[in-house]
Amino acid sequence: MLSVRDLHAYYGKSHILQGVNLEVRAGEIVSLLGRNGVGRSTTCKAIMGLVEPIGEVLWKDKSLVGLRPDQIAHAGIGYVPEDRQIFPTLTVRQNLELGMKRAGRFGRWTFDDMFQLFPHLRERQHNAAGVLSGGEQQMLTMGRTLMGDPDLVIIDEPTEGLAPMLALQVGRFLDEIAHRGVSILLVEQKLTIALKISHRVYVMGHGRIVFEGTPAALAANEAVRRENLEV
Amino acid sequence: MSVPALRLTDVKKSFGPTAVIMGVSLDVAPGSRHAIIGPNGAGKTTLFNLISGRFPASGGRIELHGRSIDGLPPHEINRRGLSRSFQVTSIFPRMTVFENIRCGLLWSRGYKYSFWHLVGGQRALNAAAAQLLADVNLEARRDVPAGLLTYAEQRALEIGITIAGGADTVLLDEPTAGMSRSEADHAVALIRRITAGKTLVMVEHDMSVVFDLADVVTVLVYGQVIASGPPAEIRANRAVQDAYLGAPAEVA
Amino acid sequence: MEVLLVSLLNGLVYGMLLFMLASGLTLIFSMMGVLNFAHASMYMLGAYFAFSVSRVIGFWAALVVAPILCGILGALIEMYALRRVHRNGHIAELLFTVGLAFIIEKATQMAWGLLPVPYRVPPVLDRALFHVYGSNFHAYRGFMLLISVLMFVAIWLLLTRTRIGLVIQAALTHPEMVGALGHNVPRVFTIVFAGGSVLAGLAGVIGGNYLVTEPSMAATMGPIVFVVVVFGGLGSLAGCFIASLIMGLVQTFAVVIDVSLADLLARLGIQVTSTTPLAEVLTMPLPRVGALLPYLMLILVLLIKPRGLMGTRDT
Amino acid sequence: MSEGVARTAARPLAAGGAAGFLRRQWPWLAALVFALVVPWFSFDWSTGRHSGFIVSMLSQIGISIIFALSYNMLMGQAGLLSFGHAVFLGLGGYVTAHVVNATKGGAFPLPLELTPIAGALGGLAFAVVLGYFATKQRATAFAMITLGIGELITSCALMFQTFFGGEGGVSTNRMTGRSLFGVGYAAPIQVYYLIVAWTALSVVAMLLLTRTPLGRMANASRDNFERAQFVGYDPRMVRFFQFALSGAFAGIAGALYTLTYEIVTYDTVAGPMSANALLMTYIGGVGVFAGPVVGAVLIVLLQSWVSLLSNSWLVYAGVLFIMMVTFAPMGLTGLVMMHQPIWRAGRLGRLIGPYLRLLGPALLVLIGFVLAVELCSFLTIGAAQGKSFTLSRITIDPRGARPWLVAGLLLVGGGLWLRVAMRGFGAAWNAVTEEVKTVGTRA
Repeated sequence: MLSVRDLHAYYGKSHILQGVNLEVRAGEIVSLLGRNGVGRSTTCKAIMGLVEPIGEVLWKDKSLVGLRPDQIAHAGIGYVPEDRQIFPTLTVRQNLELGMKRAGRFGRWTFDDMFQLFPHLRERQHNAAGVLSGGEQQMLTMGRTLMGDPDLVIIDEPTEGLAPMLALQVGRFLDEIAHRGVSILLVEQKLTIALKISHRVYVMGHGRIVFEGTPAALAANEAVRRENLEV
Repeated sequence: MSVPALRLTDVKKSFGPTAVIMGVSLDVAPGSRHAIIGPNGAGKTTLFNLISGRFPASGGRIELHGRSIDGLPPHEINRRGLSRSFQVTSIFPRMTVFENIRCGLLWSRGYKYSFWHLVGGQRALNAAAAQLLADVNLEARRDVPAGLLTYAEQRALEIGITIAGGADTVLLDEPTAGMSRSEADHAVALIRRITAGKTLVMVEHDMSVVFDLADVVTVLVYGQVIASGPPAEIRANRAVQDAYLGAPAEVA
Repeated sequence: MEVLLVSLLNGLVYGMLLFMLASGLTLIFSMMGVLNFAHASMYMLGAYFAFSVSRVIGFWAALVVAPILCGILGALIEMYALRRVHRNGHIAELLFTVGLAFIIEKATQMAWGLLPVPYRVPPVLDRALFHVYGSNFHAYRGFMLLISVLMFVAIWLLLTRTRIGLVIQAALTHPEMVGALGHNVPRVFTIVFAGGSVLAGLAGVIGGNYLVTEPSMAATMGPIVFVVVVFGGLGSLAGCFIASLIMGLVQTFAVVIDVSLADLLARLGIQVTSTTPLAEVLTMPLPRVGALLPYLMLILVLLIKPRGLMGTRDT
Repeated sequence: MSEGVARTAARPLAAGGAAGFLRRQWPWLAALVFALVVPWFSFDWSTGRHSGFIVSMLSQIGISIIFALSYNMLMGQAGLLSFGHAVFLGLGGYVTAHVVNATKGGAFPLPLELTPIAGALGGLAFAVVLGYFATKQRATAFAMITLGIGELITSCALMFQTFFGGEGGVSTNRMTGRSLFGVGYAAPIQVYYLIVAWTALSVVAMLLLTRTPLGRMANASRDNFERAQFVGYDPRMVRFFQFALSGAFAGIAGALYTLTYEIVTYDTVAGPMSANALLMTYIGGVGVFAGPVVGAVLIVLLQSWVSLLSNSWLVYAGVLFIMMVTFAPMGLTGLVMMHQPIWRAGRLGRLIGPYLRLLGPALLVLIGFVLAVELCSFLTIGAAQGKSFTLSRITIDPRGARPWLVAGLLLVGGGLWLRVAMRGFGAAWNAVTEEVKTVGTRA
């Protein structure tokens, strides 16, 4: 479904992405791992058109390079940013509403699905989103993106700053999305969640992919893990 | 133990409803090299922002050499001998590399807001700046606008500016982030050399850098200190592994 | 007593007129982070369009057509010019609007001449609405109050109840995220800029004949609107509403109360003679100082609350 | 004053002996010599007098240079956008007027040559008082406070008699009879040379100021005020001192304004004068020290020449602003500096061809535009004032269709041709810059 070939990206003068190649097939969960500052978030932003992509980004065999972010979203890609970016002045329900591409037209997910997945949000649906706690904000931003009924969701570090118990809940949530036939490109730092639910894993070095394979292959590959990950 | 260079007692910070730092107490001995590690979003950078005065703490006390610096603006704290670098490189992009370093020196050399000295003619000042430029080996890029440097060069310049003021307590926020292995090794050697005799507090992700440089490691997770001690002890500590990797270390 | 009541009403009318101008400016500012120097020019154009259109198809038609013309002009400016300047930074955008204000001022002189234009209050409203304590309250002022209140309610409903309103509110703080959710943010920018121009145009239509329609009306109104926006707090619509009312009341009451600092000091037993220093400042009666007050208040407020009454951002 | 080439002024004043000094600072010296000599070109040998128009324009250029440079101490050096800088020019002027009147009355013997010092002190005092409020803020809030201050002082100037003289302003007579060199200052040329002296003095002072710790930290706070805070400087104090000094230099310009026109009215503190400073500095280029000098010369020449021929200067200023903001936000000197790497690589010759090809269509569009604007203006304002549109003895009737057709043709035809030429120029520019990158700079 999504194939990225020789993707480069720049912030001013610094050359952040130096030829990234990766793929996400239909219904697959793929994780993108690696240390801070190697360009994982930039990869997500380049695919979404928030940063100018140089190279080839094909989605269902159509090129996304040069499209505006809203056109890419309409093509069926959802994006959950690392810093969550919830709309503080709007209520929880209104945040979810803005996730929907057309007013009143539900795709795979309805409001009830969201509230069933995240009971907390049901009670708080009429509160202003600005007063939610960190964990609740993370749930809201994921729910909001899903309301747009994407076929692929790019999620940037959903467990960042969450207490361990909440992080596990995010893991369960990712499973639920996969069951509904939505493929996931997960950018994550915590190995356990990523390794548990992913079909395939990429590890990023400096602006480049340094490893591709199954979670088991990564677990076995001591060198790659020591060089690029924390353990 | 003599008066700690830096003492935090039950420091708290929350942005609106979300509490980010939940009561951190920490002592940093003078001249020691202290590393703060922890997963993303644990509040490491926020802690630096509280110490350096960028944000006011919501609770608790921060003391530099025994004197409270709570609520002081960053420039006051800097003048008392504490300087910091930033996770996202923060330099003067349109000024040359040499001028960036020289700006770091101006206050400590007593120039303050003078408009009657010509910086061009200050021999001692320019010599010190040239020396610092050599320390961070950026002589080749002396007259290049800092905005045009490569990522690693900018990080080195950032370290240069941070230590230029001669502060005895130096806070480095992920100095080797985004650097390749060789660049990181180079940066570690540089840090060890130029913070000799000073108190160093460092936020770092790269474990090899931490175990290479630090003599005390504090692990911050979800806004709380869960362990603090010599590197070897921390590496072996079960709780740290769990907290860091989010679940029992043995992989599925 | 009746002076108080009439002044209060006049103050409200002038305050609401200021709000119509300032609200458009605040919306455009919070969306684009740029203070639009050509906003007061849109107000002037609104008045001139109303003058020309009302002579052909009457005031009531002009009430609708003139603001729409301003809106179209605003949309064209944003789409074909301002958007290109966006990448050169905030100062470039600000100076673009300064250049635009120059051009519109001169173009107005070219199109409608140098002298004020006879844009009158429509006859049906040109009489006393009601009689209070010996002086009457002009019908047109009632009409102005009605229009501005209706406009205020319309904006509030649009922003809080409609989908496009939610998208605008969200885009004010997180334009990138709104784009990633599938909303065409550049189009929202155009809508907000055009919407702001419509508001300014409408203010021109109902303010033009109440005040004077002349080429320099933009230059006189512009600074006061900026002061109101900063005084109320950059980017805050509520702050802007309160600030407009305060400014309106202060301006009208200043004209009515004929007292000077010297009189106050006299009450405290300090006699101000022609030799005391700053005698002229102290003896200056309030009505003549009216023009100074908005700027004095701005400086005083920013001393106490640097971000204005309800401001949340300072750039 | 010729346009000092910006390049050398940007390089720090490194020690290098007289030869080095000369080699590097030749543009400033050339400008000074030109300023001294130029009035004599228009000298009428028969009557032994200079042409009044030329001398007054040159005086205005001198004053504008000091004013624009003092404005750039805020905008270009410290990143502060002020909409009320004229306040300090005007107040300096008012103070000088009162001081000169006092010396005439024998109160204290101040030679006329030193009155600009009074203007500077006046500007400084007001800048300290008003700066205290303004520099509490930065960026948009700062801009709005300065706008507020500008309007406040303008209203005061219209209202109060004792200091501002109300509508009529304060008039003075520069012939106080007191002079260091026994100069009577009756003839404008004598005042002009006083202006040249003070302009040179101010330019040197402001240039050196950029190389002081305060000047360096003003640049630092402009680039990154947070990092400036973490190297021990309070950005607010830096803004405050820079604001005060810039007010002093604006005061000097005000003093020279008073000596030249011998009257100071409220329009020296009003909005249009502040907008002028912004226009000159931005068109000239804020990034280079000499930018405002280039801007001041260009705008004063343009303004005096255009206002002779037409009354739509505002439209031309507006369009000039919009063109610069869209296509050359770094200003004229910025454009010149962009050619520096190409010049160093010896490739500049390659660009001359494309530039010439641009000239043709650009001229056409310009003529078409000016024709259109003048036709509009004469259609309404001109008719009201009874002036007819004469262009070197041919009177053009704005009502006739033919002139409009010509204007339309020029605009559309020129515009299309310009678009094609621009594309060609763009390609050439990219090719040259690519080449320069690969070959590396020569120097």
